[in-house]
Amino acid sequence: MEKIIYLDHAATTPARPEVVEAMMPYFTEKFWNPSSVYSPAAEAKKAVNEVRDRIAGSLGTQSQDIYFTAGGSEADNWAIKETAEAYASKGKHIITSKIEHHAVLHTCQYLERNGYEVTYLDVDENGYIKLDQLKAAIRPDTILITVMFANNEIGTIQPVKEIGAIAKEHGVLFHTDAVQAYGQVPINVDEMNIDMLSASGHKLNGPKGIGFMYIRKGLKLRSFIHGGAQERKRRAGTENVTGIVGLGKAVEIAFETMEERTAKEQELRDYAVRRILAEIPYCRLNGGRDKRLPNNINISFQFIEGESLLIMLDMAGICASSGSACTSGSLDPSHVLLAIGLPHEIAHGSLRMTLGEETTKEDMDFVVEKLKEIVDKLRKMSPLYEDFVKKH
Amino acid sequence: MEKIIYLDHAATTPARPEVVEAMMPYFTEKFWNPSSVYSPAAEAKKAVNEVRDRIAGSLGTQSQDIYFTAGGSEADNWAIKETAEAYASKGKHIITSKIEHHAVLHTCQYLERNGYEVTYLDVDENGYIKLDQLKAAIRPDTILITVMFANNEIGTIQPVKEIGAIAKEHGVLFHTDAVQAYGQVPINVDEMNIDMLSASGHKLNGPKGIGFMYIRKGLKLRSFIHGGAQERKRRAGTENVTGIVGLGKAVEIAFETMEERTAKEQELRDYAVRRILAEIPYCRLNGGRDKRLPNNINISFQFIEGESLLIMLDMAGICASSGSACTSGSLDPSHVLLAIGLPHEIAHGSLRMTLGEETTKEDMDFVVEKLKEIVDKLRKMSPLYEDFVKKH
Amino acid sequence: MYSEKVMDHFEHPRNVGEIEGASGVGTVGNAKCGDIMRIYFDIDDNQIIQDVKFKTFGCGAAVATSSMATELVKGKSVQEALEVTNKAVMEALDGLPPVKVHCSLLAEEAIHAALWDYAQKNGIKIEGLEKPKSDIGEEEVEEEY
Ligand SMILES: Cc1ncc(COP(=O)(O)O)c(C=O)c1O
Ligand SMILES: Cc1ncc(COP(=O)(O)O)c(C=O)c1O
Ligand code: FES
Ligand code: FES
Repeated sequence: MEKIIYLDHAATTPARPEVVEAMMPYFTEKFWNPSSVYSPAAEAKKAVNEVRDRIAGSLGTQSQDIYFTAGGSEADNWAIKETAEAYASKGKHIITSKIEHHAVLHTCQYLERNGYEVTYLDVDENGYIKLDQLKAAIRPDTILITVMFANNEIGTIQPVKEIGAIAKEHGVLFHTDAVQAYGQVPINVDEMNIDMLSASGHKLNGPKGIGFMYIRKGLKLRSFIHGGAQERKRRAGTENVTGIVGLGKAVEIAFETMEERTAKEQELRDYAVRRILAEIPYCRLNGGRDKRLPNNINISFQFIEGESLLIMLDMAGICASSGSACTSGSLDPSHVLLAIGLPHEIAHGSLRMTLGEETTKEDMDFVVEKLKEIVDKLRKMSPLYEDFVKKH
Repeated sequence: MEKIIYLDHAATTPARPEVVEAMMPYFTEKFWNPSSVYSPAAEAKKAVNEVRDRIAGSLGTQSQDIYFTAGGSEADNWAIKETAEAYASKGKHIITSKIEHHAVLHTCQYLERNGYEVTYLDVDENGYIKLDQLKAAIRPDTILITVMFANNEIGTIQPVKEIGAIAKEHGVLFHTDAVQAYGQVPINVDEMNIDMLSASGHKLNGPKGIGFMYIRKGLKLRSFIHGGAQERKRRAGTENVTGIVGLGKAVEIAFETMEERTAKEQELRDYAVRRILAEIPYCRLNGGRDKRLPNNINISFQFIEGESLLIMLDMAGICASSGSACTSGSLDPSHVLLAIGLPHEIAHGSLRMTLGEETTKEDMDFVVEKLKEIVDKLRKMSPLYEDFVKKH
Repeated sequence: MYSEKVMDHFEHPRNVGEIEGASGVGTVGNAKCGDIMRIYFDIDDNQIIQDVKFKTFGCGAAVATSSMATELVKGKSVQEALEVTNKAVMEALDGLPPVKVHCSLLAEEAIHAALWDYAQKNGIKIEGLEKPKSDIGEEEVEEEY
């Protein structure tokens, strides 16, 4: 097969060779259950705790606040459902935004079916929540604000520090889904007043099936998965040692290389966006301008439909997406694009391209050329474009 | 370091080299998100569904009834909590046994704190539940029977088929935690009338962090982890493709080798038990006699304490355990051993050894010799033994 | 996800375009996904479809079914064109994934709409043709938990 240009790093990333290498001994030799008492098992336990230390360090907190999960979705469910349960006596009101990932939105909807009230904050045309609206939404019975750090579709980075300050001032807990942001932008949970944070390994060149949650010391949060005494009795299940070790290696490299890597991605991102906007008529960039994930491009092409665009890109060896991967197959246009105010048919014709460190300028030049051809071809067969041309 | 004899396969098992080999391409080359639309991703999706087919086949059911989870604990939590929620309008009574794994027991206790009633069935001196007591416990508001297939500490295999028949007759759902049994003994969910079944990859020489739940078609069970549309909208989170592929390989081999492997383990098990009971005084075998996991030995040594025993075995390079790994660190004697009627101090002095396919007769001979020395040494320093000797 | 035939029709759609002064034009939208299709007919005095063109704003399945549908009706009589159901189109394409079945309705409905337009313009009645809805939906229930 011809070369593949993978521009869907927000969906998942390849594990780095170093990550796989670090995991290898723990599959077959050091396969021990970290909770076992015999001495060899101490090695597995040590490996797990070293990763815990590393992650804690990356967030400016202590090891004991890091709990391993099976991924971002589990962490989001845990944070939201167990905060709801633990603080129900204080109140049953939760604040979130309209552009959260489904792991947050569907969990909130689940709580709504169970007697909780949820306020879904609007976002402006670039996807930022409005701090005034947030403040106004806080009530005496508000127990949780859960707003994502960075959006997976349009890359918008929320004013997390300001949100944290507002939450703290009002004595409300603050959870942030940092699945897209962790490893891409610096995060300090203390400075930002973050009480809980979710992250997932496979988004930063780590393995799939592993993630973590940061829970600030002192929170009453109980287990979401009950059972054995693992993770300081807060998350049952035999530790996924290989996954944890792989995650640790991925975190190590992601933070070591962050500055250089994201600077390069950002440059390529801006270069490609400039070319697309200049060379393809009737398209717009979606998402934040200044505060935006370094690797995220999201562009709507008027008069054409997203799936057709993706298939044609695929035929050219280009992997991209139109929304989040986990909702592909669904026919609704992205709730994120609708929330930033795009009309239905424009939301339908949008393309997300998320770069990785291996992406080159040649890749992006090739992609832009292909995009020009494809958009042209699709417009030629679009009844919407026909109408538009006739009218103008 | 000297040779290690690993006799704790019930805690976890090494991944087979073939399992790791099968996983490798999915880390770095075929790392795709299975939900993505571009054509390369179809390979990841296909790999996931092939494993689903294989597991379904191993249980005598259809692929669409298999849902991947992060392990046995998640599956147990899902089955019990979501049955409770989905069938609450029918009733809020659940039946389980006193010797379940904590993933079941703590989940049941959680439900008790939330308005559900739970009956904990007794077991006889060998760990079998009593079918009469089960029948008598069923009430009009009983919605679920959850009884483990085989016990992780004493190896007792429950009369699952009979339990399934009783559940069916009374229109009650039946979940079984088969984490220890799957891959060790044949299971057919239809013949046994099992509605839900939990299993975990790392117990059958697969990777950690992956497991599955079988859910009979037509059950109203909803998601436990909400979010994306993965797993037919029932379990959110990017699929752990590598874990799933590894699990698939482990299942393939476990079922291919089941007969021969378990026959060999059983022979070694019986040989070691015979020797221990014959050569070490004041000890007893715990757990089922005929219906018992082929690789499980659980013996109580009177007058000595388990942790000391384990440490001395460890010094001799022998890895064993006294209860389940995930409760080690706890000071209470095993709830399982108390439930079969052992007095506190005898429960404390018990040893679990769980064999694997690599275990040899020489290993077991070595272990028996060491055990004789260690038990003797510990008894010599035991005040209980001193009292006993003086009295007799 | 798609069969080879679907991909072929998607990559090389037949009969894309417009017909100036067409005998009949139909545009329909799919309420379920917001996709749109337009079909043009050139129909002769014997009610034979001499030429057909389409434009589609829609997914791969919508494009491929549009393309296949135009092939199936070209050269046919108006009455025969009416028999070209979404099922026939799907079969000709070697099937569609279950979530994409509704896309094939777009083509069927667009044909009906164009025929209706033709009948209206010429003041004739086509046996078995009812006034098409501008927005089509369908009652297919998805499995939900
Ligand atoms: C009977 C039983 N159930 C559940 C579990 C939990 O499985 P996991 O640790 O994979 O979550 C275990 C093992 O730890 C077990 O032995
Ligand atoms: C913002 C965000 N939150 C949560 C998730 C869920 O993470 P996972 O698929 O690892 O469970 C994702 C990615 O899928 C995401 O992008
Ligand atoms: S004396 Fe140490 S656990 Fe009892
Ligand atoms: S999804 Fe709209 S026509 Fe296929």
